[in-house]
Amino acid sequence: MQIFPPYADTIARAALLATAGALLGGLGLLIVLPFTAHVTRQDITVEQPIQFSHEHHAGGLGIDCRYCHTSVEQSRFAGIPPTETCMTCHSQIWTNAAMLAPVRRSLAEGDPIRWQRVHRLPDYVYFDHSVHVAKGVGCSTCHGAVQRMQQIRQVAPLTMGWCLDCHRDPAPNLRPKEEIYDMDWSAPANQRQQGQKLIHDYLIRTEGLTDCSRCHR
Amino acid sequence: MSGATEGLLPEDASYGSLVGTVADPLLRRKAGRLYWGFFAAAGLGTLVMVVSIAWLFIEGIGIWGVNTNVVWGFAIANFVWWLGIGHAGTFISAALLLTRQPWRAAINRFAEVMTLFAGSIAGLFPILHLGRPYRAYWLLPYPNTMDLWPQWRSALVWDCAAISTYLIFSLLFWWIGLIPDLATIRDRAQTRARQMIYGALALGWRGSARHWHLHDVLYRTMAAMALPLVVSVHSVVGMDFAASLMPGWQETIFPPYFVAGALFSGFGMVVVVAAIMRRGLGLEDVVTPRHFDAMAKIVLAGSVALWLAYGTEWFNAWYSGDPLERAHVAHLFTGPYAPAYLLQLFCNLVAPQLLWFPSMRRRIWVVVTVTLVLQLGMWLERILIIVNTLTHGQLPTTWALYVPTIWDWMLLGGTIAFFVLLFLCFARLLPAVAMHDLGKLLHERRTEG
Amino acid sequence: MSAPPLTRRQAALALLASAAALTSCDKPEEEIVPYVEQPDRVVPGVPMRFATTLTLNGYGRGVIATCFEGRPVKLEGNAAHPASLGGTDVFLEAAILSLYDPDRSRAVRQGLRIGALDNLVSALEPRLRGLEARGGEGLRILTGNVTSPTLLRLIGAVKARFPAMRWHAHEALGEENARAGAALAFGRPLSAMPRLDRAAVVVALDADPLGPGPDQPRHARGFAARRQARKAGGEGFSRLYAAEPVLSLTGAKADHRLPARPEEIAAVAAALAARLGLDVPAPELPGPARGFVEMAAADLAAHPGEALVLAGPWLPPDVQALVHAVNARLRAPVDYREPPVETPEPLSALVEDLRFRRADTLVVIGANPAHDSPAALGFAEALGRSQAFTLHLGPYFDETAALCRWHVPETHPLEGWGDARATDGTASVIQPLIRPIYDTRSAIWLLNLLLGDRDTGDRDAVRATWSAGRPAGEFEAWWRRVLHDGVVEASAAPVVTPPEPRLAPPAASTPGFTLLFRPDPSVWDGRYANNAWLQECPKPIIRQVWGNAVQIAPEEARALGLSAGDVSRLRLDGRVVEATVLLQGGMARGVAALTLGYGRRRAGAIGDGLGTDAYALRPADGSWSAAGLVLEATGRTAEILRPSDAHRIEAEEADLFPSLELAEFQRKAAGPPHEEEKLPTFYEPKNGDTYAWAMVIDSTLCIGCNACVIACQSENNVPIVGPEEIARGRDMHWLRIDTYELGPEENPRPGFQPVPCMHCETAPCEPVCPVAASVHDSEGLNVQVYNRCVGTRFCQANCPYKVRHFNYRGYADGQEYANLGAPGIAAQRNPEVTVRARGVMEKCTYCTQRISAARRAAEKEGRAIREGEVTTACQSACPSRAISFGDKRNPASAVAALRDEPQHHELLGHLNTRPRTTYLADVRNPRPEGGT
Amino acid sequence: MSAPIVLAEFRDPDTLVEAARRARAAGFKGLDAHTPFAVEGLSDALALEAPRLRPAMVCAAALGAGFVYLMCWYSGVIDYPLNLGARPLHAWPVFLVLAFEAGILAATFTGIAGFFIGTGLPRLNHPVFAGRDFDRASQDRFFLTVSDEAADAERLAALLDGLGPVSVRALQP
Repeated sequence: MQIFPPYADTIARAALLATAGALLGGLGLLIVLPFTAHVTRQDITVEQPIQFSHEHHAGGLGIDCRYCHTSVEQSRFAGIPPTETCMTCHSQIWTNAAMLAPVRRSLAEGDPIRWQRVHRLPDYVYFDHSVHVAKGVGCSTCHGAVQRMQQIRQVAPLTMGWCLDCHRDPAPNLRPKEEIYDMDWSAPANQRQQGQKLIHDYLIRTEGLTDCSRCHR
Repeated sequence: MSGATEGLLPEDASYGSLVGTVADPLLRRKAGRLYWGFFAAAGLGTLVMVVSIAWLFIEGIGIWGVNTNVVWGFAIANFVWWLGIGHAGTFISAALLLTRQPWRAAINRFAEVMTLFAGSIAGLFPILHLGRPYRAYWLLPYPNTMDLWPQWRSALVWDCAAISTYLIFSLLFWWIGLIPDLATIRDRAQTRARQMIYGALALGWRGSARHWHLHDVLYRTMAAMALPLVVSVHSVVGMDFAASLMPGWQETIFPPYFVAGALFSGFGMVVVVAAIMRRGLGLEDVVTPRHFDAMAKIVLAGSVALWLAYGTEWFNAWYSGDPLERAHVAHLFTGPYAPAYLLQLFCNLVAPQLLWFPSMRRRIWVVVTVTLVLQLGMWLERILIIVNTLTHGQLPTTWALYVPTIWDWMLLGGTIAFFVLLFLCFARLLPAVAMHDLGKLLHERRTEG
Repeated sequence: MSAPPLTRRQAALALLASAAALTSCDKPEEEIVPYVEQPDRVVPGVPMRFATTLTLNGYGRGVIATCFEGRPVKLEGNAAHPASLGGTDVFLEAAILSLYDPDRSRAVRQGLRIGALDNLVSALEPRLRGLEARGGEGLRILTGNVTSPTLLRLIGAVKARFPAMRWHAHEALGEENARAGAALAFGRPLSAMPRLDRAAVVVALDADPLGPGPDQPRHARGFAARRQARKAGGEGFSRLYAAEPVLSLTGAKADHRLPARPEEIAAVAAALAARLGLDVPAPELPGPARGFVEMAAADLAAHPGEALVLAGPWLPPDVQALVHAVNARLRAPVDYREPPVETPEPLSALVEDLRFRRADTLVVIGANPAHDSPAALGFAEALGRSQAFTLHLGPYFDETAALCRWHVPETHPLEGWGDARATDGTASVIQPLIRPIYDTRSAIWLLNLLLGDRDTGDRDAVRATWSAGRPAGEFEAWWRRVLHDGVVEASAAPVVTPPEPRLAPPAASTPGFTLLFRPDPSVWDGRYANNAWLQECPKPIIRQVWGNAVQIAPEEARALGLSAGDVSRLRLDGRVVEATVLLQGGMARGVAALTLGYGRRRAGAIGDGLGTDAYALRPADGSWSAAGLVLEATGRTAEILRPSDAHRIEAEEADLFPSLELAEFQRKAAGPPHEEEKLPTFYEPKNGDTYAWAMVIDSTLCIGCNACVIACQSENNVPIVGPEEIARGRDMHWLRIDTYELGPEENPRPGFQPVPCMHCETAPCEPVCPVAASVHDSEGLNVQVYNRCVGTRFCQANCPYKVRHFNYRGYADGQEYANLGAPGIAAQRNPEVTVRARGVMEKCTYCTQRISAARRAAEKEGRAIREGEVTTACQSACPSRAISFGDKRNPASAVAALRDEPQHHELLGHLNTRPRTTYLADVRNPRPEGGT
Repeated sequence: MSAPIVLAEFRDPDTLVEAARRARAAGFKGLDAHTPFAVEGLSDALALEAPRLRPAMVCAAALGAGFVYLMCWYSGVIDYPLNLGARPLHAWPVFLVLAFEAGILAATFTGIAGFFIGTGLPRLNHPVFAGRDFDRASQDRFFLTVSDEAADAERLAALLDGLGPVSVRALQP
């Protein structure tokens, strides 16, 4: 007595394969997902209280990064400018621009501007801007061509693996001191040699760069 | 009738009657009140387990009795205990197959199921005991954005590898053996639904000689792999302790001692399960006193092995002259847990000596009682290995006590209930004895005769 | 204290749910909120350090506070301040937590209800006018010890406005006996400051200079200066004798110790005086005491000018006077000064006045006598029944505040302006590190209010005090320097040469079963009861946390039919309290000791209802002992909470805490260089071409004061677990002080061994971690990566030192004890250290954040980290400088030198763990002819 | 399966073996047997080829073990070398433990896969299921099946004469 019709074979085999496929595919998806921009938040622009354009300020006007991000050479944090920094210029120019109303309100009411964070590291990561710029890592290495961004966005994945790429082999990303804030910097042809030389000149001890305690404590 | 198969099958057995003995309780008999009583009790116990696990996830392992110095407690002891129980099934099935022990046939199926259930329950504990169980997958190697790998030197990674391998292997080994029996059930099923379900599960097995041939090769090959695997698994569990620096743990005898202990407790549990299955499913014809006699001998051998292991531990502590090891052994006999240790020695070393007497081995209730006692003994052994060392470490200022909480007990009790529940389900859903092995045994007997 | 709030559970469920999804696509948005106007010098992420002053019993101790973005997070000793000398004690370290205590009073109260400050002022002003009209008749001010020049100036002004006003001061742990003794000897109440750093022989008669108190850091440093066992030598190694009824830290460090009842100590003092040729009758002494006196007297006599006898503040004035006479004979190194404290009228007079309605306006500033005055004095009842207008200014709505008509919350010293003097008179200014967190007022404000001045700010008041008599042009520069240095230069009271002391032979006192009252090493007189760090800090020697207990000698307990953990009833003059019995070897027979400060009823969520209130038994005169105690069992038992017990060293365990006599040390030091044999290993640790951090702890110098424990807790965001968790055997202190009992059982000499992580080079914890959360870095630190930890706890299981601590609950992360989850407390957290989540292991990191900061600073400057640039929190706290830290590869470093000392040893070195934290053995200096 | 199938049903496995031997000797093609358990001698009687499962499993084991060993070595020595208590980076005894487990796992999966490929299972619908009494092939009857153009029930019955088959029938199409 046949219990199953002939097409049951196909169903059974297909079901078997589908189960295996779903398991493997699901697993694969879980593995791949953290690498994607959904998780790393790469290239996502966030709505900000003020449509501040780095393209205009850094690219067009050529204002130095440190004009606003003042503590980048002293502190872990590069620093977000206080309202008064905006007003040094905007008390003179564009004084009535609607776009800048929140800035004026902030100054008038003493109420800080609440920016949405774009570059975000977990709380247990202790990244220090100052030591990076002191040792030849330029702004654009991690932040990309900010001077061409209408809206700021995160260009690097900022994952631990990405950090490690450079901590394992910093040579390709090191620049001479005077080029740190050069947003248009691109690696010269002899970057490998130059990087090795900079490692030596900056007294970078590469052996400890992948210590867990470098970033976590 | 020759000796090898004597007393294993009824005198008047036929192929059909054997199949009926096994399959009829499943297909033709309704579960009795006793069954549902047990089922309800076990279900309630399982609920206790679920509740205690849920509370554990909500509140954290702070609900247990573990503390700063005694960082491991019931969870690890339960893990080792359940895994020890989970050792016998695959081992029985494989080792007895390879050594052609005729008494394998009636018990291997539920022994394997016991392995699966106990092993799965055991596998829960290392995850439950984590401070952050939702990060358990970090023990597996997989490409990740952190560029990190598991730390291969840790015995816990070996555990993770060995246990998952063992569970997967045991599941497949059991499944391969089960397929022909599912076909038997399919063919005896009277309702369409059962035919469909068992039919689908049997994958269209039709007993073809080619299939049997391949089945035989695969099954025997897997059996041959099972032996080193089984040994490796509990050796690795032993190394959880042996690959450490703590007095009472750092002992080279631990891997074999753990394997012996695991087989000891595993066989003990098979005895218990066999007795219950035999009564519950009316398998008196195929699970006979001869089986209990044979298993009792193995249990006895296990007890003797434990004598050797314990004796070696004590002797080495004295002979090494290491004050820490000596202090540890003294602590075993005089510390706060000495009564439990003495009970453990009684359960594992003294009680099984009863089985030297053939008359005792033939009395099923005696064998069952002894094996139940040794389950207690083996659980005590595991918990005492942990707490006696951790409460009495190298620095006397770190000596502390370990007191389990209600949640510790609830989880242990709950998993026992869950084990019973799983077995009750198994007994009603799948053939409890490998019918094709019984048929083969009968064929062998007839050929001999 | 009970179950955590529901929100926590929901959060846990949410966490699980998100974990189940493995990765979440929509992370919650996070805001960056910059300043509108960035204050000068503030750089987000860069800490700033300010000098200020904290007080204990009114005496100033200088601290350096570290602030992040205007938020003080850590206090350390100010090296320029003579009462701190760069070290701290537990109270200084823990003060930062009190600043953020959510139970601090934050509102004006009228009775028990919330009141308005304006109502208070309008109620007070007519009353003041009336008082003024009466010349101040009926006005009373009650304070604690006041050393503050500004407060004294203002009190003086108040007195000028209200001439009949009377000022009372109350300190539960006062110095009346010492003052009276000095008055007896010299005719005036001079303060005597022993110079331990100049003493070769010290005989402490029930004195505990190394114990808790305003001068603990100073005395510890002085003691340590003469206990340096080094190959290179140094000043002569001193010898310390102690005779005392209760085992104190001084007794623990003593080379010879005599357990003696209080009256026996008087006899010992008399016998010593007689032996040294003073004209006092030599009393009959029992055998051990006779031997003790023989040795001590011989040693004292042999070291003129370098020998010193100390009398504890709890000895009666006549004994104090006798000791002054002895010291005069010995030309002892003691600095006599006029005390910086004025001596107002005592509390007892105020009680009388309240009772007889002679006081109609009472202003209480900072004091809490309703709890910490003897119940027998009846202050609380008098205050409660009084119809007077009562106003209380204090940091908490405490027992006294609840009995007053008005309560005004007081500004924390870290929030306000002020000044204080140290015990030697050195003045320093208190400057605010943060705006007052709540709407609080200071004592200066209140006194100004009494003066009718509501305009002068606290800062101006303090400046007014100090600008007086200074040329206006120089003042600003001077002021800035004072604020920067944290101390007013050369402001110590001059050392005076006292007149020849009069001899006053001590009177015989009443024998009998005696109850001794002692300051509590955790809560002092009760004022720190709501400080969870202090409550959970194991008290030295007895190791108890979260409460107090009545201490008696084990033999005494046997005689009384009591055993450890029995709840006993203490009867004294008809007053009864219950306390748990704690057995402590080294106690004299016939005495029981109970610390003051527990049994608080209105301390806050942390301190309420803990322990036994010893004030309930204290005699009305506030004396330190009371005879006629009856101690009986109640039949109940209670658990004494101790994270770990002291352990009696058996012979075979001697290598756990090696101890050697000075002669043996000198023999070893003179011998060939000390070679520590290295056990063979398959895995020779590799030294990278970089720093090799190491710590050496000198057991000889460690006085077991716990400052390091609290410093570590403060620096590293170490959470509190609470008494229930302690009872389960859980605790989180990264650094514990293992206490070993050496010597005879009835007179043990505890040895203290601070145990942080050993940072083993062949660390057993590392290979067992399945996820490499426990791992070495290239500089030799054993690193615990919290965010990688999954919580298997294998590392701690395999740690022979058991120095790791597991977050069984979210101690800092949602399941905090009592009120410690309040949002304000998070402001104390050190932003440079991760706050650990539930389910992860943590442990001592050698303050890796400090190493990292130094490394980054050095790398930015293109140089190596200098010796001494990195100090760990425990090291910087240590008042006796027992902890050294540095790069052991640098031959010029202190640790490298110490690792070569002959008494250098590793803890459990035979396990071949190659620890980086190592110890110098306890060197003691008993008289060669022996005795205890 | 184009050729019709003829089934011969037996009560006893030994008879079946004998029948199979005869059928093969008679030159029948497409011989198979269906039995409730593996009958010794049947594969010889039917001259079944020895399956090459074991070599495949050994190869898989070697590959799996080798892969895991290399992965351990690469991760621990090359990719992220960590100082773990000064233990050597190349911890081969440990890597062997993991390689062993991986080998077992790889062999098992290969064996199972080989089994399914070799048997053609799952095959829920098969012509023989239509045979009368074939449901007893998994219980207590032993079937010889011949699938040969040249075979019909009569010829087979004649061949098996004397072995006492319960029945010899061609499958109803």
